[in-house]
Amino acid sequence: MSKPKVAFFDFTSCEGCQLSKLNLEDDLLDILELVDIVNFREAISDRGEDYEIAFIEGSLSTPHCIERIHKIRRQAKILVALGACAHIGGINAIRNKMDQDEVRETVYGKDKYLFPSIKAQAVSDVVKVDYYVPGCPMDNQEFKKVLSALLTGKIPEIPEYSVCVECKAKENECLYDYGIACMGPITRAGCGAACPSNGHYCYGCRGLVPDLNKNAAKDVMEKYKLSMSQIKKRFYMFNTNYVNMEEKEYE
Amino acid sequence: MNNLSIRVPYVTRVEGHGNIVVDLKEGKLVKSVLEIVEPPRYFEAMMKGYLYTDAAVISSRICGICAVGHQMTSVKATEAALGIPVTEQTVLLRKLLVYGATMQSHILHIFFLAAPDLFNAPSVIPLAKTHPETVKMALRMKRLSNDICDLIGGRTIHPNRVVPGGFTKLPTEKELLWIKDKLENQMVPNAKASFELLKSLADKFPAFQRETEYIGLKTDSEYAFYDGDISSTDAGIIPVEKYREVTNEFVVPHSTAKHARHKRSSYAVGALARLNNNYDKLNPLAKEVADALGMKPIVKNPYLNTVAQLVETIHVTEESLKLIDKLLTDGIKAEKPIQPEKLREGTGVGCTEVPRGILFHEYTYDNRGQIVKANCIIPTNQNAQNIDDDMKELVPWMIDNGMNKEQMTLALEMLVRAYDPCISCSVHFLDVEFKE
Amino acid sequence: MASKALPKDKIPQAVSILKKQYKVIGATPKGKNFVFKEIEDPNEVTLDYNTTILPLKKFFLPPREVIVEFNLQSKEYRGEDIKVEPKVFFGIHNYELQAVFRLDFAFKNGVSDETYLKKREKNVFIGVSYIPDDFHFSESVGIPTDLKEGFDIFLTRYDSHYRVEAMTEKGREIENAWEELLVPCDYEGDPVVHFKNKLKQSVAGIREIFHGAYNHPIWKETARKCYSCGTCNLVCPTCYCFDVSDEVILGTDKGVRARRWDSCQALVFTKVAGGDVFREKRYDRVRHRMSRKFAYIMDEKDRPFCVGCGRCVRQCTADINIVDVMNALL
Amino acid sequence: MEMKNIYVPEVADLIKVEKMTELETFFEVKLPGGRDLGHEPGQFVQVSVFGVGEAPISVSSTPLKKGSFEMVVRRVGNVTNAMHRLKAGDKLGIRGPFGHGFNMDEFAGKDILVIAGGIGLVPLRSLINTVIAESERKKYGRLIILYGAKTKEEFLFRDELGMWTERDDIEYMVTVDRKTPGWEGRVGVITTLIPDVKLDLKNTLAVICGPPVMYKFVILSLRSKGLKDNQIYVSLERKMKCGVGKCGHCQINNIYVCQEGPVFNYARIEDLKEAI
Ligand SMILES: Cc1cc2nc3c(=O)[nH]c(=O)nc-3n(C[C@H](O)[C@H](O)[C@H](O)COP(=O)(O)OP(=O)(O)OC[C@H]3O[C@@H](n4cnc5c(N)ncnc54)[C@H](O)[C@@H]3O)c2cc1C
Ligand code: SF4
Ligand code: SF4
Ligand code: SF4
Repeated sequence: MSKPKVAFFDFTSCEGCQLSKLNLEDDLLDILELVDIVNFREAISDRGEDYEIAFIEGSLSTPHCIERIHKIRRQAKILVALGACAHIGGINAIRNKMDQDEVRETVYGKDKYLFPSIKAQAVSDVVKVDYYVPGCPMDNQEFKKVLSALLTGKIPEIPEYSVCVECKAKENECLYDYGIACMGPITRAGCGAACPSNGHYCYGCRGLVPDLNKNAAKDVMEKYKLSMSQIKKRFYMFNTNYVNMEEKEYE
Repeated sequence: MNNLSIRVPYVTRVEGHGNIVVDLKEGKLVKSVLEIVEPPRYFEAMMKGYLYTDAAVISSRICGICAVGHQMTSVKATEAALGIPVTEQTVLLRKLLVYGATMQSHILHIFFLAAPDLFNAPSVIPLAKTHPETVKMALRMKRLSNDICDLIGGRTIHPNRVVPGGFTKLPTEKELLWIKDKLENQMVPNAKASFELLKSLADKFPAFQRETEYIGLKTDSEYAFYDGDISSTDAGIIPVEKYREVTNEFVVPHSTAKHARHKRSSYAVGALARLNNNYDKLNPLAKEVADALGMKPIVKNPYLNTVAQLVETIHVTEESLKLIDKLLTDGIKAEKPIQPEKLREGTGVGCTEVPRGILFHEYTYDNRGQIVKANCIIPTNQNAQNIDDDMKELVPWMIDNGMNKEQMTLALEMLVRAYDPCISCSVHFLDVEFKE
Repeated sequence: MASKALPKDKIPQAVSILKKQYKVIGATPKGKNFVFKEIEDPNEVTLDYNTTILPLKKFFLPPREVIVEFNLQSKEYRGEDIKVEPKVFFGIHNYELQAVFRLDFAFKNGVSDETYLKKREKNVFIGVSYIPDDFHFSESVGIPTDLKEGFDIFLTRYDSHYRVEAMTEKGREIENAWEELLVPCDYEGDPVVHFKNKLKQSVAGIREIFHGAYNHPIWKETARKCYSCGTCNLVCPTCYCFDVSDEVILGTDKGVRARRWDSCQALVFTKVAGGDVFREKRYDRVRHRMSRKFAYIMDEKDRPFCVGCGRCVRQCTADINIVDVMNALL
Repeated sequence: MEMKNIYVPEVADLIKVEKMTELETFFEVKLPGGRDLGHEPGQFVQVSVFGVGEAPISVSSTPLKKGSFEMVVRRVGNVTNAMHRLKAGDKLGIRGPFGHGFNMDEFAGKDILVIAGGIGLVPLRSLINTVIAESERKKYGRLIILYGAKTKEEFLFRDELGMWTERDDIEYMVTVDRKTPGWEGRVGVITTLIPDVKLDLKNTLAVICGPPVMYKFVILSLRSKGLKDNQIYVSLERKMKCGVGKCGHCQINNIYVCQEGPVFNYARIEDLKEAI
């Protein structure tokens, strides 16, 4: 069997996901045995266009990004979104829910009208995405799992339960015990509760659980002394495109 | 050579998107720039309204490669603004984290981004076949530096233990001992081997030189990374709070990243700039290596930034060992992050040497601990004009040295890579419209 | 035989003696909380704790556990070799052991699960009495604080001593090994304790009440507060549902089939390939969890699968209290 | 005491693989040494594909068939996709048989009404082929089969369907949800077949298997015909991870489908709110 040709493309992002792959030191050489990397701008100079699997990082935030992603989608048989920016828009999307005029003014001052900008979008907002490796940064162990699933013809699965499940399994002390509001209860697991395990509240970088109970989450966070405006900010930090805190939800 | 046009779209093996554009018409250089075409990021606007506890979480995402540096600078700015003290142990651990991050970034750059040029390879992948031992060694060194970041910062990319006032979780003494053992028995010998390797390849770096101003942090006690004053090879010492007098950011039409200038038309930051300012504070082995590689200040060849990175890698290895000894002698104390006594309005500047150079964050907070204003000045912005200025002299120099177009293109790419530019960082703030 | 007592300051020594023969597992502090772990330093064990974050089930049904190994090349499936070492569980509250018995029942009933049951061999339990906190409600589910069923030795707490009662052969052996630490006991009877968290009535008839309460409004009311994080399942000493998945080790022919604690509160729990979800509404899931404890599964003595440890109450960030929910039904 | 790890599959040989429709493939499996599976109609096995996972699959052949057993699998997810890539000669893992199938003694002397929707025919085929076997046929009364599929392209076991039409000891009716070219027969959901069936109400047992939505309507219509709840058997599908009553996924109220089911007498589960 010939090695599948894979390509990595990065859009608007911090490139942490690129680095995350390079941080797979122990497995890097094994991976190179299994796939043929034809395009990976950060690490290699070759630029092949005959890839089968395209890994996309970063959110789409300029008209040029949109053009480029369509082109990639036409070529790729399988398209995988890597990391929060590509998966859900991520941190780049914070500005989407802000007053766009104000955003531009902060940046351009009086020249703000010169620069029309488009909202930061997840890849799936523009083209069909086959699979995801969520997270900011994406977890390279999960990337490895997804890659190995693709290579063995499996559908890579990502958890649909909450970060608390993994956090409890690790027997961490819950941050709520210390009065710290954590997004773990409503965030999709898969990172092994990376942040709470290190004593930091989860900020929801893997996206929200599929059946979000927004009102319950809001009530709990309010009890833990976050103001309503800060609760919104928390939700919008990574998940702007996927939750609207302006409206109430009924079951 | 009278007419020449060089275009390198999306320079590879650098972090972020940049194009090299060189146009020579009738013997006259009409254009020689690094176009920075990374999409805009808008961080300063996005941070507005966020709580002081969130500032480092967000600003870390300016750059995944320099995440440790951004977090460090961010928490320092917040601490300065809100008057949050930190303990000695916190400072020691933060330094250790900064050193781990410096090692990992430098190793990545030296072996994975820069070395392929020295071996005439398009990437590290073929090197894995032709020079397996070297690649494996580099992977081991990188793994170890990542492990340091993991054990101190929680993870390497976007660490999750660094908060204003301290760390949310501390390494154990056992973990520190493990790091110590690995640094002594693995990193030091591997770094020495890397030195031999680089020495044997030294003639592959173009012998180009250009005078410029070198800016970096400086302190009396050590080779400055975590703390200090701004130091310039042209102008001496400037306090960090006055950073705007140094950076003077300005806009150029070919770049989504702002440029900067101080005393001259441009200045340089990064490993070479630090070395030029801190040479006398190098640890013994690092100094030995620096001398053997001819890295005595002031080194004016920009290509040697890569060599300066190796010197620094060795220096921070030695420095980390000292830190660990101190931490182990004192014993790890179970400290929780220090909370601000009372939220108050305030402005603070944080400054750290990150692998690519000096980094500034400045925040203004309201009395509820929410960000009113943020400003981040990134090393690559500060280097951008210097790269353009280098290119302007490099092109005629290359023509004089009888290089062909192919050689010239490679030398230009190598120049850009030598700066180890971090382009996604540099466009955290959009200045001009994205252009093809 | 007059009863003996173990002075509180002799606890570390008592543990040291146990460690000569056994792996000792006991509660130790973790921040503000407690966890069960293998005791390395006899001084780290405590008998003064409310509950641990996770119950004892983690030793018999670990959060993630390989159940089968396979090889793609040789086309083999093999069971994991389970080594059993003698273990003493030191300073265990009675509801905790009762929960282990419920799990034993679940893993023996019908088909016997060797992977679980193997780890239940060679276990010795040393109980300790406790003072209920705001969350415990064991008494309400038929586990009064003086229930000593199943322990090899039981330590009853007094001001400066623990009264030692050996109840099995193993227990007597340990009591003998402690001989030189023990002093004559002046204390008689069990201290009276009060539970703040209480069911309105005994569990006896609760099953029937449940059957009539399928459409009770409390389910929807509770579901409005619950965000299905699953914490209550994970920390419950009698929740044992698990998910199973296969993982191939990249670049090799080897792989494992592992099981992992699952939560019936998550939407995916009943989701099948076609997309059908059999408990789609959050209130269906809330009702399922509580019904499972009190009405759906009972052990051989018809006792409920809730032991009143209060973990799900303490650790629910949404402050859902199963006792309040039950009381609304009663 | 020697205990057996109940999760370890036995490695078996695939001796025949045949594509049946766009989505369904037929598999014939031989256990080591040609040992019989020893199942009753309606039971299922847990099938493992190396490196992929495990899924519950009904046994589709009659226990009377010796030396091997048969399955039909619809491609919907990881394990089932992977099964579709297997060829005769490949190996797979088998655990089981599990659960409770049809107690054939109860069916003795009775008229049997089989109602199958789509892939629901797969487990019922085991029952049908047991009833119509030469040695067995006279033990049972009438055999009425109602079969519904989305379109005629989705019919399973076409050879056998043809044979059912021909045999006069089988009353066979079939319908499709949607007419496609070449279909001359009935169009409509499966419940539309029921009014035409004449039943000896006292002596009939009905069995139902199909997609989750089907049960409610079929049961209503059987009841309105006069069948009692205890004369109706259903075979239910739920998510399953272990097959041995531990993992909790298949629980319907207080019962485990993998233990008490998948075949249930409807009277038994009628008051289980989550069942149908
Ligand atoms: C008793 C019983 C008998 C069955 N008989 C057949 C049959 O004869 N032919 C056939 O094609 N299908 C049958 N199914 C359905 C079949 O089990 C699922 O289609 C299959 O599990 C999907 O697995 P997958 O890995 O391909 O899909 P995925 O979506 O990847 O499933 C992942 C896991 O979820 C569980 N799961 C998902 N869907 C189902 C489901 N519908 N039922 C039970 N567990 C599920 C399984 O444990 C599976 O391994 C039966 C199901 C049950 C419960
Ligand atoms: S710390 Fe966060 S993720 Fe962990 S249990 Fe608490 S709420 Fe859940
Ligand atoms: S704990 Fe939360 S924020 Fe941290 S990596 Fe996991 S999902 Fe992201
Ligand atoms: S712990 Fe509380 S919020 Fe979480 S699932 Fe259980 S009841 Fe709901």
